[in-house]
Amino acid sequence: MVTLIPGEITVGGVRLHNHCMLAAGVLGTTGASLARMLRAGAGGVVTKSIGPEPKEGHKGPCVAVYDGAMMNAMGLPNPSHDFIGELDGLTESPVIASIFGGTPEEFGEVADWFAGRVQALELNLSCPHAEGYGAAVGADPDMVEQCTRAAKHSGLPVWVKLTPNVTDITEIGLAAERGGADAIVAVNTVKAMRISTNFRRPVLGNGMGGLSGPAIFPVAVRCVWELYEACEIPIIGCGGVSSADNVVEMMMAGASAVEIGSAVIEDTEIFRQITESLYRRDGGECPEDIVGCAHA
Amino acid sequence: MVTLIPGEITVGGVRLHNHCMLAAGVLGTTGASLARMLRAGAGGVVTKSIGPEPKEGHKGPCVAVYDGAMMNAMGLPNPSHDFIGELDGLTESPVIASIFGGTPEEFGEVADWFAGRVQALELNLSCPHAEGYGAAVGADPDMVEQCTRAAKHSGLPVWVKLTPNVTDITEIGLAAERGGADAIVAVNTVKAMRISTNFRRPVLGNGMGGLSGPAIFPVAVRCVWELYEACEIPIIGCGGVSSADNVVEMMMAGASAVEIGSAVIEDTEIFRQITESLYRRDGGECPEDIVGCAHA
Amino acid sequence: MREIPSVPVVITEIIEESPSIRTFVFSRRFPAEPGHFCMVWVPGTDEIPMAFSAQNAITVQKVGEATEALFALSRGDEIGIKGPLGNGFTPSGRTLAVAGGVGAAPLRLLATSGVADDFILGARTADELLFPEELAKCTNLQCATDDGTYGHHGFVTDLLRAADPTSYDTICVCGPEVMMKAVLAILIEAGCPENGQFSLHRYMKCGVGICGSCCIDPTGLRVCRDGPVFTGDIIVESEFGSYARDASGRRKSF
Amino acid sequence: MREIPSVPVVITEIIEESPSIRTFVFSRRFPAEPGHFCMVWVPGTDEIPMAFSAQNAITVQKVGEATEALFALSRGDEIGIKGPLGNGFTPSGRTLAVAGGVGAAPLRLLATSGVADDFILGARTADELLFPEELAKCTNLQCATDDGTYGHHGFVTDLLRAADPTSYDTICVCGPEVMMKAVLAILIEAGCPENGQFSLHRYMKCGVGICGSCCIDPTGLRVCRDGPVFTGDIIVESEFGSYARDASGRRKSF
Ligand SMILES: Cc1cc2nc3c(=O)[nH]c(=O)nc-3n(C[C@H](O)[C@H](O)[C@H](O)COP(=O)(O)OP(=O)(O)OC[C@H]3O[C@@H](n4cnc5c(N)ncnc54)[C@H](O)[C@@H]3O)c2cc1C
Ligand SMILES: Cc1cc2nc3c(=O)[nH]c(=O)nc-3n(C[C@H](O)[C@H](O)[C@H](O)COP(=O)(O)OP(=O)(O)OC[C@H]3O[C@@H](n4cnc5c(N)ncnc54)[C@H](O)[C@@H]3O)c2cc1C
Ligand SMILES: Cc1cc2nc3c(=O)[nH]c(=O)nc-3n(C[C@H](O)[C@H](O)[C@H](O)COP(=O)(O)O)c2cc1C
Ligand SMILES: Cc1cc2nc3c(=O)[nH]c(=O)nc-3n(C[C@H](O)[C@H](O)[C@H](O)COP(=O)(O)O)c2cc1C
Ligand code: FES
Ligand code: FES
Repeated sequence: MVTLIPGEITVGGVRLHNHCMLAAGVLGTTGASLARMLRAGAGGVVTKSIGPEPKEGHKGPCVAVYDGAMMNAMGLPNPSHDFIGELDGLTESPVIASIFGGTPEEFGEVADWFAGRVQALELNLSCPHAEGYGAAVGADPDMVEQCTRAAKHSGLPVWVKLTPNVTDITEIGLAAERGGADAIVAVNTVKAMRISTNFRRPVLGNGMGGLSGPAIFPVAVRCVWELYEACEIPIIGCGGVSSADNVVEMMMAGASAVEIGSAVIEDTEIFRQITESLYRRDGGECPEDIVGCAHA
Repeated sequence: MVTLIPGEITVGGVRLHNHCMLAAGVLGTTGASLARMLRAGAGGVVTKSIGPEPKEGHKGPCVAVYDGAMMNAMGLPNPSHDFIGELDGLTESPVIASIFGGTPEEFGEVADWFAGRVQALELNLSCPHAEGYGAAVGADPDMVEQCTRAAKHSGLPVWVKLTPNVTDITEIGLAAERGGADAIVAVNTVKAMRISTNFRRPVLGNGMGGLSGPAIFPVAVRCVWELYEACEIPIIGCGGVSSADNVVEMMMAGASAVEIGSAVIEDTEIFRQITESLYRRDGGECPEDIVGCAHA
Repeated sequence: MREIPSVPVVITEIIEESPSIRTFVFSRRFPAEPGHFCMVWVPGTDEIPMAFSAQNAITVQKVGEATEALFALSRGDEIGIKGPLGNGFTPSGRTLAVAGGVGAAPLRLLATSGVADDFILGARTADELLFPEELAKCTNLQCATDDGTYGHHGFVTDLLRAADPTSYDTICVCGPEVMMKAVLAILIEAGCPENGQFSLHRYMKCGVGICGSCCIDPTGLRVCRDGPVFTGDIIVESEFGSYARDASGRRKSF
Repeated sequence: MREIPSVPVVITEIIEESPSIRTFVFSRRFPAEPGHFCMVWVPGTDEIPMAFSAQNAITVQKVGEATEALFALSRGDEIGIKGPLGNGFTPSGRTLAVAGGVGAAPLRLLATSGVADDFILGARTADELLFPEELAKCTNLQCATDDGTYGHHGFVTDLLRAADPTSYDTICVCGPEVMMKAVLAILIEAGCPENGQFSLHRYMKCGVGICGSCCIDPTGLRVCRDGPVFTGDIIVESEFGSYARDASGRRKSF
């Protein structure tokens, strides 16, 4: 297996302990939980997505777990401004605040709350199951550009998280780049549905949901590949990563780092497990040489 | 488990032996192979996609098989007009010819070859890895409408097979409907890529490929659901179906029948196996009552 | 990633335990150990966490929308059961159970599996004492009611103090958080908080340890997966007894 | 659906068998039985089917782009091996192998595993006889060359006729299709086509039985999955010996 030389890295304006971050919305609702994942070996952590108003989220079932995949429709539950307090004691840590809004103004407003409290913002322009938010905004290149620009006013580095549920993801990536994004995160969940044949209704309370986990890894790799061909800014790979070899594969497709979400269901120690096999002081390769090397 | 009353059905102008058809491109290159799958219990069979010129397809690897998914980039290999001869002896059978082209004119031309030889045409407007064909055309509603109309001139029923790799699949479904389609087939493969970390290059000869099999089932169910809400014409579900319960789930989402591709890798007897547990003369429900029932 | 199915079960019996508490017995047994819970899918309404009160039953207090929807169901209706989930109790040696209100649900399974030597059961009033006959059969049962309508007039904590907590190797506790907090205080006083195993309730969205809505401060432990059962020493310096988070993640004091 | 990996292997040895045929020995053994094949990934070029000539080797004739790319590789280079694939030979009783040209590759494994009693090996010329010394060690070997430079001057079919095909329970055959067709004709004449096991070559894209490019008429059997080995009775009334399909699916006569 390809291994990497260990060490801190900087991606999209953020100094990370290693290449593997906790993805948004997974064990990211409280500061204590984020701190736990950092202790458990995450190179950085992304918070639950925070919006302009508190939201309770969708009715359950919110999550369905399958062999090799999970599907969720949380409905962006979040405490809104109250969340700021969760970050006390984490201001020096590699914490990235995921934020969302329905308009550039809302993105700008929420972004400003986080100035001085986190290392960067990640714009959730990609949740596939929240009306008027997420992918509803993120499929429109102009909106993406404007929301990015609005968030940049906070002075924080801005990462833009993309949805794979578009005809051409590079169009959206380029819009983020034009808006001044410091990095692209690819991807959020794939729009999906399962139906209980017994109950004759969708399995999730919301009906539609987002697919994540190993099943979407080939889709995420493809998106990272396409973005790497089209964009200049760094790409952070997300979607189905569950092993050190998956991390390397994402990096070869063009990712400078990765985020890991669903695989945390296996074990909260997943970051330790992955990084232990990913890095070798002797024999490890220089990470920069690996990023995008499959395009050669 | 929900079971159905057995019997012939008519979907999109074609009389089928049962609800489970062989999907395009899977064991559909020769007449003998199609006949074999009909003998093995398929309710109908769709041919390999046939285009205006013979094509050799992409260099290998063309197919990669994973746990719960496969990925292919065949590159639409096909004998073009020579294929007509394969259908001798099958004119009375439920055979649907899959065709493709780069323009409405090409669709019209190829469609005409099949008049009187098959029960319907399925327009491949959705292959994600053939430049200038398939999804390259199928993501554009106007082109879809025009290609559908051109194929209708053949006098055959026309099914339009959609790609899930678009922002809004209902827009494409409605375009097919406007063009006079008799049914929609949803969906073709999901655009994907895997990279060999050992060889530092994409696993498929073509780089990009299409994901199929159980991994995409939740995406296909979602597409069928969305189309059922938007369109009037029958929908044929395709993508990841591998059990009788999957067939029922697709139908509850809104499918009038299904196509099965990748699951054939398990066993060419898969149609027999699925239909044996899908149908019950006693206790089976009326299929029409099942179609779309989860929308209630 | 392995499937965690929501298994459809038929409600075979509904037992009215008290005016606001019912036991729903279903058509299938799950390999639940005492303290395990399930996510109960009430189709069309919500999915909510409930302790297994038997391997084929949950015991539900009507408090809001989903529990009301459950109460509207009849014999023959179906619900979905995802579980067993969580860590469960890990009793060893001489074991005491302390239950308040509907907190008796998970402890019933402890008692019926023969693990609880003694059982202290509390409720506001006699009517609301859960499973008294059944528990008396398999444990040495003492009851307390706030209004004195049955057993000791007062709190379970009075009975616990009298029973000498140090004489038990394991003390399994479930009930309202203020009551559990008072039990923990007694165990700390007695010098054995680690012998106390407390089954916590927190707002749960996924129930399977991925969403983070049930995490407690300051450890970040997930009640649904690392819990719901925690020993007293783990939660003594925590949010336990002082606040919890609601569906949006905002803190609410008890 | 279970993964069918393309396993990276290092080429550890390259043996020049003849001017146009080389054996590539690799770093890893696969559980291949005689007649099994693999899809060989030559990164950057193509993936092509090759019989296992040993559990850790393939023997390749240079005929076009991918085989040329293979010939350009050196010791230490890597290729991907997907397999073992296909059904393989199922010999029983007294067994004869009949090989023509590079068709000796799959039959070598039959011989080295001690299953072939007798072996008839043919080639155009002495230089192109594959594995003669090795085969002579583990079988009773007879050779034929078209130009008479070694062994019988003529075809393997001459030797087969002389050997009395009816005296064998199994006759495993691999070589150019015209040669195999001639062998089948002899077996039909002798009344035992079902004793002949023919390893077919057809254009293969997937190698795993899903794409349909290797199907034969009129049965629709897949050479990659239902084959590549078929008994004579199965293929007697087939396209075998008369035509095959190219990459596009068009028929090409032999
Ligand atoms: C591990 C665990 C085991 C439980 N076991 C039982 C039991 O055996 N019997 C029993 O009656 N109750 C039990 N509960 C509590 C039960 O989950 C709630 O009473 C139920 O969810 C209320 O739902 P509702 O829609 O009727 O009420 P709502 O109107 O939604 O809310 C009423 C109150 O119930 C709580 N609640 C609501 N939804 C949830 C949720 N998804 N997760 C956690 N709490 C929620 C909140 O505190 C809320 O204020 C348990 C809770 C947990 C976490
Ligand atoms: C089951 C099986 C086992 C085989 N075993 C051996 C072996 O042990 N040794 C050996 O030298 N050859 C073997 N072959 C033949 C070998 O696969 C072809 O020689 C090789 O694919 C040629 O590739 P190329 O790119 O060099 O030639 P090309 O220039 O592509 O074509 C040359 C000829 O090779 C054949 N061919 C090309 N591609 C394929 C393909 N994908 N599948 C099948 N045939 C193809 C065609 O007949 C073509 O006309 C086997 C074939 C099959 C089907
Ligand atoms: C339970 C759950 C909640 C999620 N919540 C969010 C969220 O709030 N914001 C967001 O941008 N992504 C959210 N996601 C998406 C993940 O961050 C990630 O993009 C996706 O799950 C794919 O990665 P994975 O396969 O590693 O999980 C959530 C995913 C899951 C499974
Ligand atoms: C090997 C292979 C070849 C395919 N070729 C075609 C094709 O020629 N035309 C087409 O419309 N779809 C083609 N498809 C897509 C399938 O028809 C089907 O839409 C897709 O695989 C999803 O269904 P499944 O998960 O049941 O395989 C092909 C799929 C596979 C796996
Ligand atoms: S409820 Fe989701 S992590 Fe506990
Ligand atoms: S090569 Fe694809 S089915 Fe045989």
